[in-house]
Amino acid sequence: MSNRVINWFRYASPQTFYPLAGKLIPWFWALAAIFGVAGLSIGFLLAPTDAQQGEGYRIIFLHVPASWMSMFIYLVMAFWAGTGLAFNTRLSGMMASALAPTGALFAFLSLWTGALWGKPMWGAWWVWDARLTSELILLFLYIGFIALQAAIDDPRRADKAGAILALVGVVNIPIIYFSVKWWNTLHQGASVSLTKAPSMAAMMLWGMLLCALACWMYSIAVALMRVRTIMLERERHTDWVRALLGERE
Amino acid sequence: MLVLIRAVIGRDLRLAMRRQADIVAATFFFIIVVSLFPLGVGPDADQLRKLAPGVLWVAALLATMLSLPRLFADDHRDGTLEQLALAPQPLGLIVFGKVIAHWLVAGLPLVLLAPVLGIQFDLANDALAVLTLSLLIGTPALSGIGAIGAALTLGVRGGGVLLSLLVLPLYVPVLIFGAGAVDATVSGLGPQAHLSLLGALALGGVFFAPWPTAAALRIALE
Amino acid sequence: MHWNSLGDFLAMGNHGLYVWGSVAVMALLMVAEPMLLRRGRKKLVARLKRQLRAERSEARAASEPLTTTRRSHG
Amino acid sequence: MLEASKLECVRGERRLFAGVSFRLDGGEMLYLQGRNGSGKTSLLRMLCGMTPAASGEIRWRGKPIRKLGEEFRSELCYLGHQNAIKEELTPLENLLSAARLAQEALDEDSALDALEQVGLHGREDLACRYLSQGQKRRAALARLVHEKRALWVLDEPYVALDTAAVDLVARLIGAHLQRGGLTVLTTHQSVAVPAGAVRELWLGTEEAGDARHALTEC
Repeated sequence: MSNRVINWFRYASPQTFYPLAGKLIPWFWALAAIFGVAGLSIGFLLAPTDAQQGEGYRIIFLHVPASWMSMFIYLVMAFWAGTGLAFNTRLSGMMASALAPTGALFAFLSLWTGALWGKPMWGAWWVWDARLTSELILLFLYIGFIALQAAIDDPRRADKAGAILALVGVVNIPIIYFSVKWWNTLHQGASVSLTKAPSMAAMMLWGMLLCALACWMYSIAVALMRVRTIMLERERHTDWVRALLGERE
Repeated sequence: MLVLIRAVIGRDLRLAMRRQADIVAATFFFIIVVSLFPLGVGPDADQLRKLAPGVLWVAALLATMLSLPRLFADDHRDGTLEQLALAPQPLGLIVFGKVIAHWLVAGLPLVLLAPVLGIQFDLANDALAVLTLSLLIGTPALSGIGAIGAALTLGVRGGGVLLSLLVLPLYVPVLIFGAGAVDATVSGLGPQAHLSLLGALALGGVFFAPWPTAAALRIALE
Repeated sequence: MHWNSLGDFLAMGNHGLYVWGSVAVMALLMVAEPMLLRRGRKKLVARLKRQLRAERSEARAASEPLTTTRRSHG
Repeated sequence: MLEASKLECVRGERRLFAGVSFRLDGGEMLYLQGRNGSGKTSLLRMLCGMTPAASGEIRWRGKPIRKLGEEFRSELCYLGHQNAIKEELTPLENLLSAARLAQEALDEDSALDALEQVGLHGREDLACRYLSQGQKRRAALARLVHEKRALWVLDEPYVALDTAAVDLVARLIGAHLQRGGLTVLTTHQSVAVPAGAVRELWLGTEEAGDARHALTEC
């Protein structure tokens, strides 16, 4: 048991994690490409037309994975933030900061694809649909997190402050989602929903899952890339970074 | 415990009384923002009635935001925050006292002004009453949640703007239930559901928010 | 295969603009992000190497006369 | 009673000191010296438990202060660089509210007495914003007159004070040490304290980033 804990902490040290991440990144890229090609070919080539929404529904193969990822990444970010606060490991804070921009990217993509889907379906680029509105607020939360970390010079303090914000955010997200939904039903907003409308044929579901997996692999690859950069920057005075840089000369 | 909380509230209220300009400024900000809206959207009474809850609530959020940066900044600057952090009680309790004091100074005036400003928007009596009640229940949550943001941005570059960026998204549920309560009254649905949810938020904001706030303050003091 | 021709595929049942607009932006951003990261990393590595070299040469330059003065004092 | 072992302080990218260890018992004073930026204030803040040490441990009565928390803070009196004086309040109000927040019993008579001792007689009811720098410092130091907590951590207590006030503070520290209290202080003025054993600790920075420190007993 104790052996295992030590092992985990060994991998949690930037020095060992850095080369490990470097080795893993190409694999995640390959997986992302495979899942992406498979998911998109099912979604765009094989899946039948939706009776209600025509071909426009194919946007869900992009929109739904992007929305899932944006929410999921926030959870993962909060998880890293929490472990960072609890165990005071350097890696945790770096992981949280590495994930935030990718999460924000997916939140933005979710809004973008949602708007492009909304125009033909609802006749408007933007509708105050509960999901879209929550997604917008999620994007604000990401931006707040990134801005807070950018504004604090000392990386350790930035990590801790960001961690508190991420945890407060994660407690608030369900409340925000619930309140927006409640608000939306009262005001009788959009009745067609992007995720519910097409009767999910098995093939569509497979396409969507594969696309989501591709996004997942992509996120891991990008987060690992970013965390490696953050590590170099923050640990530039340590011996291992010096050795690494010296080697490459 | 109660003695301590009372001492914190007493101190902060006394300080606020010695520096009344701050309270007055935030209160007038609220009045002016609310009064500008009819000038922007026109004097049509029907339209104003519809807009009133949202306008008053958004103005209340902004007025609260205005007074938040100073919640801890003054104590931080003159070193009293260090003393509070070193006091032999949980810092969360002290923050709790400060949140209550902030509400008394920044939130309560908004509640008292709301019925008067509501009249400008031609609200009916029952809607006025619910508006005031919703502000009374909801503004403590604004102080509580806002304290987290104030602590996180303490001593940070461009703290004021950053504070609004962090806190305003978290205010969304309060805004929805607060303004929704008035809407529900106007449309005849009854405000009970909204008000009880708002009450839950306020309880959460006032009793749970001081702990992350205290953690953020300790980080700022490192 | 669901489509009869490439034209059909591109038209997406008159929703081509919306569908391809989504695909294009998503693809663009998802390609741009790793590329920007790569570039940022390269810049960082170059900068850190520069700093390291500067430090080393400074240390070399500083260490020589310093030891002699110490010797003369001792 | 107060033990520090192998403390390390890192500020930003600079390591201010490392390997700082000392032990302080009842009736002893630690006189912390060093150049500007050598980490004196950081070390004091570490001793208070405000700044976590990059490595090393601080123990109070044998237990790490991290674990003691409130128990440790109830025996600690910290006087920082800043006076912790509210400009809007009078010296009397400042003193009373500080005591109340620290949950110390301080009645108005003792507070007035303390203010008189630090030479603020007649200014008890004047808002602190009208006081001079030295008077503000005196108002802050008035806390020490009736302070019974065991560990005093004072950051530059003599700054901005005239000689009479410096003597008074030295007397207060002496009386505190005689009661068996502990004091850690930094100062650039060397002031003799009438009673108690004095230890000195030098914090110095070298180019290599290592701290040179020496512990001498007088």
